[in-house]
Amino acid sequence: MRLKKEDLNKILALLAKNRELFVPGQVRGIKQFKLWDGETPELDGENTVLPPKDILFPKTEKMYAYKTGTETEISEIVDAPERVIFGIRACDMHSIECMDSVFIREGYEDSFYARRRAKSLIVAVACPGAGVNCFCESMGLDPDAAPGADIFLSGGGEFYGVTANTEKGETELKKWTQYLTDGDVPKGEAHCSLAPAMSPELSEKLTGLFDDDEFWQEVTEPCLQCGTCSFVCPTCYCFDINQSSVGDEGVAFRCWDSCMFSDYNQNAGGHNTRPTKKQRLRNRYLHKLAYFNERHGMELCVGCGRCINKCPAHLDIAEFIDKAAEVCHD
Amino acid sequence: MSRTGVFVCHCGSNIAGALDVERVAEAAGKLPGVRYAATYKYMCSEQGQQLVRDAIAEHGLDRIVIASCSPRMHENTFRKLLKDTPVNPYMLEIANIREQCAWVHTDREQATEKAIDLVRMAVAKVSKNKPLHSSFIPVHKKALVIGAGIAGIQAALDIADAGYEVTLLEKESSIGGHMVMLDKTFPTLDCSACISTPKMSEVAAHPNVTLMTGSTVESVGGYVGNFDVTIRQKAKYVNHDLCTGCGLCETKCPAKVTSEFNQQLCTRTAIFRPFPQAVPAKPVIDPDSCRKLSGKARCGVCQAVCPLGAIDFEDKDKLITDTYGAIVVATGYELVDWAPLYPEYGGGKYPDVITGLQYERLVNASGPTEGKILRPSDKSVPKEIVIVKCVGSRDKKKGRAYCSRACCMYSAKHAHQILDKIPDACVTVFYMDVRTPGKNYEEFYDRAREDGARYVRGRVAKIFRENGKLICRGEDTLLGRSVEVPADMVILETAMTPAPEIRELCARLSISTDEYGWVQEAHPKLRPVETQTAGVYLAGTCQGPKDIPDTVAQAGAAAAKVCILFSKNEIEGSPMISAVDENKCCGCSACVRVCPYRAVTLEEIDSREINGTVKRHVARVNAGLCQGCGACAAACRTGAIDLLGFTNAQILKEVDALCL
Amino acid sequence: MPVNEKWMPKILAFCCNWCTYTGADLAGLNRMKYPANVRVLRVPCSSRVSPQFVLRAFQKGCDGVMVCGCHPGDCHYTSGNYYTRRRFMVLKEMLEFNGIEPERFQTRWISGSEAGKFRDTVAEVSEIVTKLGPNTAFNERRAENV
Amino acid sequence: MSDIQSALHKRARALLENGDVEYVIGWENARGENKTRPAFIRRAEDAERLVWNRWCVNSTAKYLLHDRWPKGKIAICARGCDTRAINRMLSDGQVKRENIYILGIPCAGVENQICRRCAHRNPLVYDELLGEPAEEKTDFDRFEKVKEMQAMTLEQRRQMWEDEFTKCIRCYACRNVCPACNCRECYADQYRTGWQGKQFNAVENRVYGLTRAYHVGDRCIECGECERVCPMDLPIMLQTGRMLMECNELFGQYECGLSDDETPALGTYNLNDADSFG
Repeated sequence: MRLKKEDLNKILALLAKNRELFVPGQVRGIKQFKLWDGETPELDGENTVLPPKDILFPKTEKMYAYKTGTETEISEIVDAPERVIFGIRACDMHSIECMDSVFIREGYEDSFYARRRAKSLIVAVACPGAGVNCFCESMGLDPDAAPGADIFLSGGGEFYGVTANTEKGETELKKWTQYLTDGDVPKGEAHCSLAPAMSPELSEKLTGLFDDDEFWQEVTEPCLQCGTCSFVCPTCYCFDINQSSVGDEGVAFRCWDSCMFSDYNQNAGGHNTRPTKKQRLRNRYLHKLAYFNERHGMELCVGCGRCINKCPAHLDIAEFIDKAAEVCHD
Repeated sequence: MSRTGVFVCHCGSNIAGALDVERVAEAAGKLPGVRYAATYKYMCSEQGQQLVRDAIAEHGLDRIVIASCSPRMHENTFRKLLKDTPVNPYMLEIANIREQCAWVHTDREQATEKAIDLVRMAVAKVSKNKPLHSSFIPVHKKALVIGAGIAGIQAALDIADAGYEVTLLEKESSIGGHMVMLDKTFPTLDCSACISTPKMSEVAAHPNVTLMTGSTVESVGGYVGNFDVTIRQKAKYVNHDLCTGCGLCETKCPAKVTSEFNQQLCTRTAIFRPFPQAVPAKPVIDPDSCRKLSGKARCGVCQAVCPLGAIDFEDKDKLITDTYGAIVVATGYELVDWAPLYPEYGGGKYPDVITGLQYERLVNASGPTEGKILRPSDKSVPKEIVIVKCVGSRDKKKGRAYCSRACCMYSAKHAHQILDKIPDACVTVFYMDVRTPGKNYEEFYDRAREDGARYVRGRVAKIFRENGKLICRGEDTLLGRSVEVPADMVILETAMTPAPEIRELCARLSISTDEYGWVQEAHPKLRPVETQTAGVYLAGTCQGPKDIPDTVAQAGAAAAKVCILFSKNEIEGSPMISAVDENKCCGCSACVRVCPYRAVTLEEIDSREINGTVKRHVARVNAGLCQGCGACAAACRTGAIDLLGFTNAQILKEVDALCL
Repeated sequence: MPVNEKWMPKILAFCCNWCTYTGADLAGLNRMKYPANVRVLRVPCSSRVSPQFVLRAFQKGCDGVMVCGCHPGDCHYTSGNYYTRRRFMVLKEMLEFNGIEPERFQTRWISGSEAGKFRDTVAEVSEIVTKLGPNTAFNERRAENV
Repeated sequence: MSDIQSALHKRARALLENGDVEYVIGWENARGENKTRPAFIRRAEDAERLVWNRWCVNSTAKYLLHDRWPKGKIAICARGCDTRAINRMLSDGQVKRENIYILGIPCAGVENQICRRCAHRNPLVYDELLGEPAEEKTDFDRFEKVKEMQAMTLEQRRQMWEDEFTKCIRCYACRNVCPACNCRECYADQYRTGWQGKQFNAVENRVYGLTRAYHVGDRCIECGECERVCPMDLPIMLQTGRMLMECNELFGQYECGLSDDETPALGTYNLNDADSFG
């Protein structure tokens, strides 16, 4: 099925009816997913600076409210309205699959995330391939395909090819019939600008590199241990739970945390299991490219290149992959 | 979770009359961590305190909040109460709902609301209190007195008489200071030597006093009860154990230099005693003026003539270190160097324009003129004498706005002495005011005028030479016309200034001076003989210009303070002082800089880091010096140093609790 | 917060134990009257107050903050209030630069004997803050943020 | 630029060969043009990896804090701003001068916003100078941007700062790159004391922003790194700039990082400080 580009706004109006519609747009000079305000979303150009992760896994998510005093009352906070995420690219879509695997499929189901995920409809769009540091193809993704998305708009020339991958997608598509016409759309030729030598074999070999101190020393030394890479990364899902109380009422919340912070591994007794930045960055790279694979069967890096854009020390995971491949090769 | 008890006091009707104490207690009962809340008519009474003891036992309380009057009133009362209960005395907070709530607000509802807020703040703060224990500092019962003028001598005598060891330092070669230079003292006209020399010999002979002349303080470390002081004793070049003080060497010494003691009026030899009644009565060699020691010639006459071989040209300065429990600063004063300040008075080029101290040496029987008043230029008896007061004092333009306090009285004394010793002398005193604030002072001043001293109200503008006379041109403000008084000799009553190098000494003792260099007392009215550094006291003119009666009174007071300190074997330091968490401290010395008492120092420690044990610097607080002001805690970015009793966590909790 | 009922500002005053707190007690002894919307937090010296405490007070909902201490030169700890003076001359400018009405933050020198000055200062500051209205610029509770 | 680079190669190789230093901190090319990355050269033969060109924007000085107790000496390529950062850390007692060997690089400005307002292009302290001193720039107003901000009304500023700090994602890159932020354990990591909450909300972010401005304000060397690294492009330098401007007005000509034993303005006093309090 096909959709004319001009009708996009009408579709968005449809999607936005009594639902929160998030589209890529500028918020105070930073491109991120924001509530649709009627204008056409910025689908082309660089990917958003902040990933869509914030919608399903917010920076600070209130979980419970409590009231102490003579007796303690606890009430759960439910905040999961109907939502539509429009304009996601292949890499971000895959990151949502990674998060689903973590929060829903493998082991314990996280009710907060599951609730939000169930209530959100995801409409992915073909990637215009304009990223300077993108390498999703090396991570096994197709810029012009989003198997996990409810609805996928491919191509992006004069027409979009519309395909639904899930029942939720199909039911939604029924509302679009008036704008859809038959015919298919040529495959987009967007390609990544980087092609690091990532491969499943490298993923296994990487853990073998664990004790190669000299390699890790050289690769991690410029790191400044800030949390930028984890907070712009679409797949980083670590969080910390804390509470803020005001007198005898309070709220328990979870908020993003980063394994690069020094107090991330701070144990009660003062011991820190990963005190040096070498250990922390090694852990981050190996988690992204090896450990996650062992448990979830896919890498935790989707090749979106956001961490490369924003790293203050100009570290580059793609370059790391090439170096690792070189070392593992011989 | 804390088990806090809240006790709201009625204070009779003082509090209960102005706000609803029951509602405050009821609200307190619902606060987090509060296990018991009650009110009582008089919490500070015996029954009120018993109520607290019972509640602690019955409810197993571990923190107490008393909502009552100001903590400045009864905080200690309730701390003493807690001493004999399982609760540490510092697990206590007081909410001031009387002076700052009940008494100052008219609207009963608002006052109750505020009292509830204040109790909530106290409960929030007490939840973060930690048990604190006093630290005890040993006291070395040995005192150091710096300066052996009348102030230092009196203080040393009093401390020694109280049975404690004293080391009395004097930078000159003899003790006695300025008082021993004087002829008579007002208002009783006692002969100064008759009342000071006995004290000098008494202090020299006192078994508890170690006298060290030619000595200054090189460095001071440590803190109250434990000052490690290094003293530099200048080389004497005369072995005082062998020397009997026969004086043969002084008569043979060829070198002649002006005598500082006699205010440059006569000369002295290189090997000398400053004045006949000097204590110790044995000479020393001044290396700068001695021909042999200054390398000008081979001389060595004194060594040759000395029958006991007491002369030792190889003598060296000695550095002696000892530990003292208390230090008394009694460094006295200097007269201002008036010549550069007053070109209009001749700037020192007229020999017959002399200072008050030079006059004292002229009129003193053991002085250069054996007591006969002879003017320095031609040694003739001056008939017409002018005394000019406030030279350098009370004059911002000349750099000193303060009054030197003693010159009004000693200028009257000078007038009286002149009229007494020179039959038909004529004395004119130029004055701005005559200040006679002591006992029998006014009567003494009247007698001086009755003796014939002419008091002219006005300042001398210029002194110049005219046909053999020194013309003092001034103004007589009472008659409203200028006046010129010819004089054979002019005595300038110059201002008192602090002793030289006082600022360096104070820096070493970490006490401060005011803008002129007078030592800063802890509190001008309530703690005049103490300084901000615990264990360092002061006496006499080092603190500011004053006369001998006040000086001796202060000396006694300083000695009493020392004896109070020495009456205990150890001092109980307040536990509410700063403490450092060495794990968090990065040794940036922000705290070291802001501490007014230099109580925080950077120490090197061995620290286990990731790559093995390394040496690094951390801050360390000296319990004896820290007074608990908390400036360091506010300056520390990491919160590594914190003030116990007012920690960051406590204050943050208090601030949060207020804003509900 | 219903606006019709006369709104009462909540003002926190950090008072140094040796001077201003004593002055406040003296105001009590003399039964002087002043508005009831100031809460005093006792600190040993005004130099104990770190600018972070002031920010904390505004963040947690205070409408006005005062830091009171001895007159420079009379500090019980000799140099405490010299640091206070510098810290809060700079903080006043920083608050204004960040869009918080500078009048909400006052620093005053009140000695142990100036009970009248304490009463007048409290009255003056509470009047200023009442005129300014509730603190919405920097207040976690009122601002409708996450 | 290139003759400095070749001098750098020669000296780095020499230093490493005769073991004077354990390693050399400098810059090396990162993937893609116009991008360099801090380099840590340990072997003499790698000396050629060091580069010096207009893309060397990262500050090298902060890495001295990552190796506070080095076994041997550390050589460090330092432009004017880096030497000010080294002075900053020396004044704060966090680095020992004898542990570092400074290769001074006269810098004519690199691809960084701050270079338009740089008054110290030549290294202030060095063991060697690797080229002719550059000509200093003086045609700028150090507080130009701060004054622009001051011209706005109070309400505009409040709105602007609230918007800016709502963007902040608390990644702490500004703290981790700043030479004045050299504490052993940051207050923001000490959640138990209760200084700083973990929530990501506008007011919590503003408290962090203002607190950090206060912690480094009177020691900031205006190297611009915080603004360069902020992923959300917050104008952080305005905060420390305003404090420096205030210190300048109140306490006389005030610039940091010029010597190795400076006392920060708020860490000292003088008797006749200005005081507009009642």
